[in-house]
Amino acid sequence: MQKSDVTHQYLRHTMEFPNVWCPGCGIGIVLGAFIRAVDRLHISKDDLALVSGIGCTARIPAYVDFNTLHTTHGRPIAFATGVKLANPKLKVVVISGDGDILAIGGNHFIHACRRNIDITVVVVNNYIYGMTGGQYSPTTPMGKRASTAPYLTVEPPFDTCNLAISSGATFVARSTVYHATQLSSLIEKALVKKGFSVVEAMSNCHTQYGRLNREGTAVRMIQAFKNVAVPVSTAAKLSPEKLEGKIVIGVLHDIERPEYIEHYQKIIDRLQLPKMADKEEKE
Amino acid sequence: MQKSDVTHQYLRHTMEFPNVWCPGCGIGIVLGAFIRAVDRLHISKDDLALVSGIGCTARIPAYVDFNTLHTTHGRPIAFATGVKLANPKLKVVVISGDGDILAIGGNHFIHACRRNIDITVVVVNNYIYGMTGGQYSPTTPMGKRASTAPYLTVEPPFDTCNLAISSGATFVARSTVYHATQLSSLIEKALVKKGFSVVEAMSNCHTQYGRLNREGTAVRMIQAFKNVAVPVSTAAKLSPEKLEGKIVIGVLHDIERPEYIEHYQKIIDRLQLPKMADKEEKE
Amino acid sequence: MKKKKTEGRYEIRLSGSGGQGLVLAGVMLAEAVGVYEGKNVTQTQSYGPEARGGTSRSDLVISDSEIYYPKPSSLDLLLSLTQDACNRYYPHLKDDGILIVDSDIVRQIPPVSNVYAFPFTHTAKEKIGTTLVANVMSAASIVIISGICKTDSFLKAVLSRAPRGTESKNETACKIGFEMSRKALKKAKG
Amino acid sequence: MKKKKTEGRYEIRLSGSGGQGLVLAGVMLAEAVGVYEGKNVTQTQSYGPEARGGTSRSDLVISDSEIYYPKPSSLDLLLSLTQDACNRYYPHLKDDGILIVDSDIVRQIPPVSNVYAFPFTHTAKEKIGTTLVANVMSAASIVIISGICKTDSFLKAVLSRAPRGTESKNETACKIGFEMSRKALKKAKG
Amino acid sequence: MTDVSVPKLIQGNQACSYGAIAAGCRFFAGYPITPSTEIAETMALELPKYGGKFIQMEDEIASISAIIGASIAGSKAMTATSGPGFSLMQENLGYAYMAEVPCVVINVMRGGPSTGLPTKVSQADVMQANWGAHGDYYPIVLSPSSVSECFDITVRAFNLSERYRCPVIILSDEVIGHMREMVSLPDFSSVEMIERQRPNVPPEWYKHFLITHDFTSPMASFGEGYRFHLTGLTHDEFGLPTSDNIEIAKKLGKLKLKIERHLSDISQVNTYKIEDAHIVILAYGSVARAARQAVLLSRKKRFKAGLFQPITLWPFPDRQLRQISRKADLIVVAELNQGQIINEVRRVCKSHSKVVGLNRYDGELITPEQILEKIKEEHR
Amino acid sequence: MTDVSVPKLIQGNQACSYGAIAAGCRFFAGYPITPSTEIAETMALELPKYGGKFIQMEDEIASISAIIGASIAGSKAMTATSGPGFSLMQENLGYAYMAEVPCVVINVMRGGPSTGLPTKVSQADVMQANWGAHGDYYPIVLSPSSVSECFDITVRAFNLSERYRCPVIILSDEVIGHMREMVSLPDFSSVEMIERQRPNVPPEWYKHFLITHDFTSPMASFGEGYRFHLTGLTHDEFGLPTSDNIEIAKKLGKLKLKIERHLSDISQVNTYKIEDAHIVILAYGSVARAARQAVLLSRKKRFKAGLFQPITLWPFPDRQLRQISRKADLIVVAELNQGQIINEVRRVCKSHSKVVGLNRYDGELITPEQILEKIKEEHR
Amino acid sequence: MAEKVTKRYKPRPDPVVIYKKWCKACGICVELCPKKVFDTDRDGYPVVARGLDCTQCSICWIHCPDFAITSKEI
Amino acid sequence: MAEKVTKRYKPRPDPVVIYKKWCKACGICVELCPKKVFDTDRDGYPVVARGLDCTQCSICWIHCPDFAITSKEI
Ligand SMILES: Cc1ncc(C[n+]2csc(CCOP(=O)(O)OP(=O)(O)O)c2C)c(N)n1
Ligand SMILES: Cc1ncc(C[n+]2csc(CCOP(=O)(O)OP(=O)(O)O)c2C)c(N)n1
Ligand code: SF4
Ligand code: SF4
Ligand code: SF4
Ligand code: SF4
Ligand code: SF4
Ligand code: SF4
Ligand SMILES: [Mg+2]
Ligand SMILES: [Mg+2]
Repeated sequence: MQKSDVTHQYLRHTMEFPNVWCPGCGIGIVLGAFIRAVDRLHISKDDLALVSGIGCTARIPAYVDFNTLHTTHGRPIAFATGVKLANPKLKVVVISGDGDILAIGGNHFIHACRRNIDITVVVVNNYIYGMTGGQYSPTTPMGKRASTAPYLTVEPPFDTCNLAISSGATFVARSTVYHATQLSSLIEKALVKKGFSVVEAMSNCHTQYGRLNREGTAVRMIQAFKNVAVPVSTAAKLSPEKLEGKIVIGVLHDIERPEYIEHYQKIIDRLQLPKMADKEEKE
Repeated sequence: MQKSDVTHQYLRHTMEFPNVWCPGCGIGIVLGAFIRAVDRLHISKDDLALVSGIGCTARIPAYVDFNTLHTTHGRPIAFATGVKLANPKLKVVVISGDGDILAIGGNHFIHACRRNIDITVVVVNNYIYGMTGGQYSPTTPMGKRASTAPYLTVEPPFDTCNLAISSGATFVARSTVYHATQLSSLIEKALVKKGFSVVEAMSNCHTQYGRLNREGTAVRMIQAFKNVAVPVSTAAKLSPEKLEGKIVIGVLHDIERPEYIEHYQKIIDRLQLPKMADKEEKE
Repeated sequence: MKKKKTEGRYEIRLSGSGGQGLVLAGVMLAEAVGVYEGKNVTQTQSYGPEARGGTSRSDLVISDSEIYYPKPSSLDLLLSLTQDACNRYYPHLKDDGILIVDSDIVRQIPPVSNVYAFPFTHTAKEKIGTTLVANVMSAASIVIISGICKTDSFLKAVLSRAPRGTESKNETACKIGFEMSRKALKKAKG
Repeated sequence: MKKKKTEGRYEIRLSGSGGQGLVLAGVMLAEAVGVYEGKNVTQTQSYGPEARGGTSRSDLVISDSEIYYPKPSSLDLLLSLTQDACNRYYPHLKDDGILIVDSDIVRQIPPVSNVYAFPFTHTAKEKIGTTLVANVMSAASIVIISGICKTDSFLKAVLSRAPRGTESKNETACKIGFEMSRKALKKAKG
Repeated sequence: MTDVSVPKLIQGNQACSYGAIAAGCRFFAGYPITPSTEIAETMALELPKYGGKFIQMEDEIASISAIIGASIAGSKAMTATSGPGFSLMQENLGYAYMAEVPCVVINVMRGGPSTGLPTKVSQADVMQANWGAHGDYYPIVLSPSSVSECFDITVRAFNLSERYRCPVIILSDEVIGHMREMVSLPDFSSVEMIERQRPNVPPEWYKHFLITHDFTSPMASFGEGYRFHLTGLTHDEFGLPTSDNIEIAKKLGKLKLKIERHLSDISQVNTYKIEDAHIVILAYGSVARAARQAVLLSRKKRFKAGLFQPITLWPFPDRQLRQISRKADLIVVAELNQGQIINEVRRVCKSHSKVVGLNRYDGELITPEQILEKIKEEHR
Repeated sequence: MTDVSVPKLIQGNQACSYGAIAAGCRFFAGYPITPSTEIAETMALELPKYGGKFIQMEDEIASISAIIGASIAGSKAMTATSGPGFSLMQENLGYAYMAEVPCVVINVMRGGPSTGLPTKVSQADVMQANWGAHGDYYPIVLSPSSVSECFDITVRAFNLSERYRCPVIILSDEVIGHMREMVSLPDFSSVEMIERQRPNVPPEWYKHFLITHDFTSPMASFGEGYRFHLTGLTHDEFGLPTSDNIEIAKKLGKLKLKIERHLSDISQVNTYKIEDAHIVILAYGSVARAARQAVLLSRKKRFKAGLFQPITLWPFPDRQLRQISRKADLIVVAELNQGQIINEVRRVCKSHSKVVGLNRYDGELITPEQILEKIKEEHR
Repeated sequence: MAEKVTKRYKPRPDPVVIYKKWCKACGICVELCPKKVFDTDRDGYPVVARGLDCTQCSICWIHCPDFAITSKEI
Repeated sequence: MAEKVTKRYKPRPDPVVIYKKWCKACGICVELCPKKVFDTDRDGYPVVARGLDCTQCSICWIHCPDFAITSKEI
């Protein structure tokens, strides 16, 4: 068991605290889970780049003392791709919201999954656009209220993890802010994975989604995750009907595929071989 | 068996023929298959809107006498969504290339699949950006040559159909230009389907992809489809290894889910009910 | 409306922190003077990049004639529900401007001549069971102390804008606000 | 280079349809005069929205001094491998400009004074087995007829630019092109 | 249905939505962004009541694409966004100019560049509104300065858009969009509506891009029996792609001429005490409110100031400004940016007047007092 | 490795690629589009030879995002596109201005608006290059007119970009990009390279946006031990988000000042026979080639013409033009658009010269003869 | 003339007709016809050589990318 | 003062400490603590009420979204 204060060693104390998030917002829990994972892996702060888009979740990087990059809405994975390719020694992590990664950023998400670049993406899924005030997102379930769905949503949601898997991600996992310890260990696994890894962190936005759908306080929403979560192993035994409305948690997918940069590096090495031979001759 | 000249009844004879495509390009075969499907269904020309993006494939609409819309690169599905919502009586079809629909247009594709709007999308997959001269596309297989992959591609491709299925499309099928009759009947099925339907049409770009990868003439490339195609029924019995490099053809997915516009229309009807009641009272 | 105005303008700022419902309170005041009393009014607001947390403010300009510049330039009345907000905005008060604060929260009262302090938050909590209606209570006290509109108009505005289900709590808050302010006003004048 | 030039410029257009390899042929000519003979040269091209099909053209401006305007204004030499291209561009020829056409394809020869017609395509097909080298053959005839560069320079350029595996076919095409043009030139002059 | 009988206290953003519906808008596609989101939210709430449709798309590119599609299928359509989203829309906005598709785009300006100041006011997208997309095109851009103007200008935007078959941009700003004021909305059925001109020829004679005497072509919709082709490629009068020089020049020239030849219809300028003014304050949007007040303040201090407020920002009202500037010694261009429209003023007003900028770009509105200060400083 | 010892016949687009590599570019992310694609293709071929990386992204938005990311991680990075792609890049280009990230973006202009004329030349993105993104920012835009200039200007673009920590845009055009000319490339190791200024303080004192005497802050890269924050929100000198008025004004002001205070370094103008010219032809890019020829033609007809060719299009060379225009009776602004840069010329040249536009927008290059005709027509 | 199709005696009209103006001589019909009905002329254009063998199976026109084949049912 | 925590006699330091400046009184720790270690003050802030019961299970600080809980191992 780690000491609580380990997180404080990673916070950027030049930022104003308390943080911007609403009291009880799960984003802070995800951040804690992430920091603890990094700490367990002894990744140096200098060697980690944390990239986000725009949204409540995307405010995370400003609070932590890594190389942090708060980009534009939907584009963190594309920025992260550049960061990683330019400096492959960096551990590159994207943390952003469901709207950011899956709505406007959906294309970068599926293509990064496909390329299998060694980046970890944590999607904080709170079923809503929190920052802009509760509009429905691509993960909002059918029949829910949102500020742009006054007559309840008519769009079916994505299953983030399925989308990641069928697009080519090599590690895909899910947990919730209630299961913060598991969440942290899944993030840890994702960080260790060589390849494109995705962790979906289910979180509460009681201020917007919860308020509009009468799901109660932060505490109530967080506790609700306890009841709807089903571990992968159990889920495997349940019928699709029984799984309706459930959240399957754990490692959903973990395969090996060649990583993009390693592959590309081989081309570079091959092309540079003659040059090096040249040099050797001369010396 | 339909007469050959049925296609001529749908061509826009004010356009200059022969068409722009390279001799032997499969795009023309896809167009023929599409026209024949429309003809069999007796859809009136006035009731069909055909939308495309940019690319060789996307030149299709100009040649046919429907309501035709040649949009910007990657956006045909988004345009089509507006067309369909504004006039649900129109049968709305998108035909465009793999680059258009899956590279720059990938996000619109997955979101339209998710929403399940009653639109049919025909993706002409020739493994390459034909129009711009042979750059690799998100469907180019690994280890192939392209004008932007002089050292062979290092990116794994999407499986268009898998992506469509996991994003929520309700009808997904695939065929090749060699199997033009089947292709036509799959397009027909897609047109009939109420919901978002996707047909992937595998086609030859011998001018770019074929030339760069020494796959020979149009005829050779078209005939090659005969050998790599495996019907769904057969594929079900084959191991993943055996399916490596094969193209599974036929209907891959066909489920029922509520269609977006019907759903939305219910809201409109509900809200307008009181108004109508009002009127009745007054009259 | 009191006669202390700049070119027929009466300028009010409701300030505090995000989540205290001050924008809504401002809108209710604006609706009271605008919709129910036919005056010209502009209501504007200002918040940080995050809608939650941080200081928040809601501004009103009220006038019998057309309002050009829609933001206050020097305040006739400032309501502050946090010390931060109070510190930040009291310099914007006119010389004879009125300051209303939550007496439990704003402990350091700045050196202005016209100050009213009421325990809005605790009264709301104790008498109505929720701090959520402190905004309406404080707005009610603005109505009394500034005289910008009739209590009736304000009540109507409150009822029309209150989230469904909270009407009666808000009405109570309103009445308590009227009451406590009337007393204070009498005392001040007396 | 012949002396028929505008301010030291010699302007050539290779025209035909997309896919005939005229851009490449133009580049080979440009490389011959530029890289191997040190002259100033600009090579430009023009095609329709589709790179395939439609008329295609490749333009050269050659000069001993610096080239400002990089496109031809009036042609010293026009090569046309299709009737369409010929019809379209012959009016751009100077009064004493030279027209070279594929005799099997361009059947209606426009009324210009200096015309050479060679059966490039069919010769290529018959003697080399592929029409793909007709472009080089016709460019070779430009070399001879215009005298813009030595045959050697052109041969070098052809070999350096020809797609791998096609070198010898192109060399043959080149030589046939030189040959047929020399004959014609002699005839014309004689 | 919105009860329009009583005066209401509403936000500028809401007024834009009501204006749109009153003008006949029946399709809205958008993507939320501060400070424009209330427009989408109001449309989501109101449109289905009128049989219209609201859809939240996956991004701003999809949003503008969808409204263009809807307009082609015969709906009056709108989207609303702010700076970052407006930047993303540029490519397809360009499509709408090229394919001559009527639609309305609202940009509620916030601080930039980039994410900038999402909740604060700015006017730094003014030049972008004219030049943001590649290629030559000639936008109509309108700028409201009050809640009731939001309603009126949105109606006008739809009317101009239908009249000239082109997108019309409304440049609102955070102050105007979020401000609440009292407005009396007219009965929607009494609002003057211009509809796109319909073809009066049979389908076989129809040219979707017919060059007419006023350069605006009658427009059929998909599904009406006129089967035409639309493309973003240069095209002939039928809409079919062409690379013929003359056709291209005709087409592109038309885009300019249809606007240029109707300046008097399109251009709208408000003035305030301008008749005898030697000092002209040029301001638009929320700043025009401060400027009006500044005119009064200045006149108290015996500066003969007046306000020149372009409602139509683009095409820029060259003629009107030139006329007024002749009498002006000093022109103060007050903007919430580091100097954008002032370049137009400098272009138009040759040597006869002194042109100075008053620029604020910290997220706050320029105050009347600042304008007065500037006048004091600069007036010789 | 490219053998640079012998003169080569290469395209402008290829020359841009070689220039980039010579200047130290080691990352390219792009998406193909005519007529810029050869740049990507050349980079794909050459970069890995130099240990650099090429990636074809899923679209132009991803491309510009990736190069910004790469630059932040310490690479010199570039992308190349044409009109439609350039429009799509605007939002994130704005991010690079705001976050002060060096990078180079090439737009090889083709005919617009929209898909327009993909294979034909145009200069209609000139205003967009200055104003395409939302918010106030101050771009440096360079325009080559020959293949060898493509090389030199790309080197210069990287140097300016590193020097001023901002994106630099190269506006090439279809003629220049596709044209082949003879060039002698210099030995890449001899090319003058400016590197971004590195911090010379320990990490704990480091401010990523330090306001220095010349307004350009030293820049550390990710992974070097300086752990800083970057955001597109308004930010303080540390890079942390702020909504403090004064900090914002300082930050945004800095973006302007770092360019404005270094105009003499940034601005570059070529002239030809301008000393005694009474007639000035103002032209840039491919048109400058026609203009040079037109100067000769005109002088033969006894018109004393000269060429004013801005290499740096933005910031516009006000000072240089104003000076030259004093002696000019007539200024002919020749552009492949319906009139863009001419507005700047009008702004700068008050009443002293007659300013006329020569505009062509049908996909073909303006000819020297057309310019001469215009001079004959307009010269009083 | 480029069209040098050998004229043969024809007892009845060809079962399929190639519209040469649209045909691009891609050879698809020639290769795919199961009855080997076509030969090619020296420019590569298909020529109906064994019309009697045609079964009207439709393969050629369904695969012609240029709509250059029409059938005459006989 | 707003911090009106009832002072009790404490034999040893609290096993967990709430940093009130960062705490937003969300109540998560209060609800999730399996040992019911916390009470809330009248402003809703958590107060260590039954410190002796704490097992250092870490649930509270792992779930505190505001990093407002530190533990003193005892
Ligand atoms: C291009 C662009 N479009 C829209 C926005 C407005 N915007 C900011 S955050 C956001 C949604 C955030 O939702 P999500 O990613 O789920 O994050 P959350 O706030 O829920 O954590 C939107 C639409 C923007 N900043 N930029
Ligand atoms: C925004 C934008 N980016 C890039 C292009 C250039 N472009 C035109 S077509 C095309 C790719 C076409 O590939 P695909 O969709 O596979 O069609 P194909 O030509 O293979 O049928 C590209 C990249 C463009 N027109 N617009
Ligand atoms: S709005 Fe929702 S997501 Fe954003 S901070 Fe509040 S609770 Fe969290
Ligand atoms: S380039 Fe390829 S896809 Fe395009 S027309 Fe030619 S063969 Fe077809
Ligand atoms: S219809 Fe069948 S048999 Fe007849 S020519 Fe065509 S492919 Fe051959
Ligand atoms: S398939 Fe069509 S285009 Fe090809 S050769 Fe046959 S008739 Fe001609
Ligand atoms: S560590 Fe566990 S037992 Fe102790 S206070 Fe926290 S949650 Fe309760
Ligand atoms: S979880 Fe943290 S923020 Fe919430 S009440 Fe407990 S200590 Fe305070
Ligand atoms: Mg969210
Ligand atoms: Mg393709």
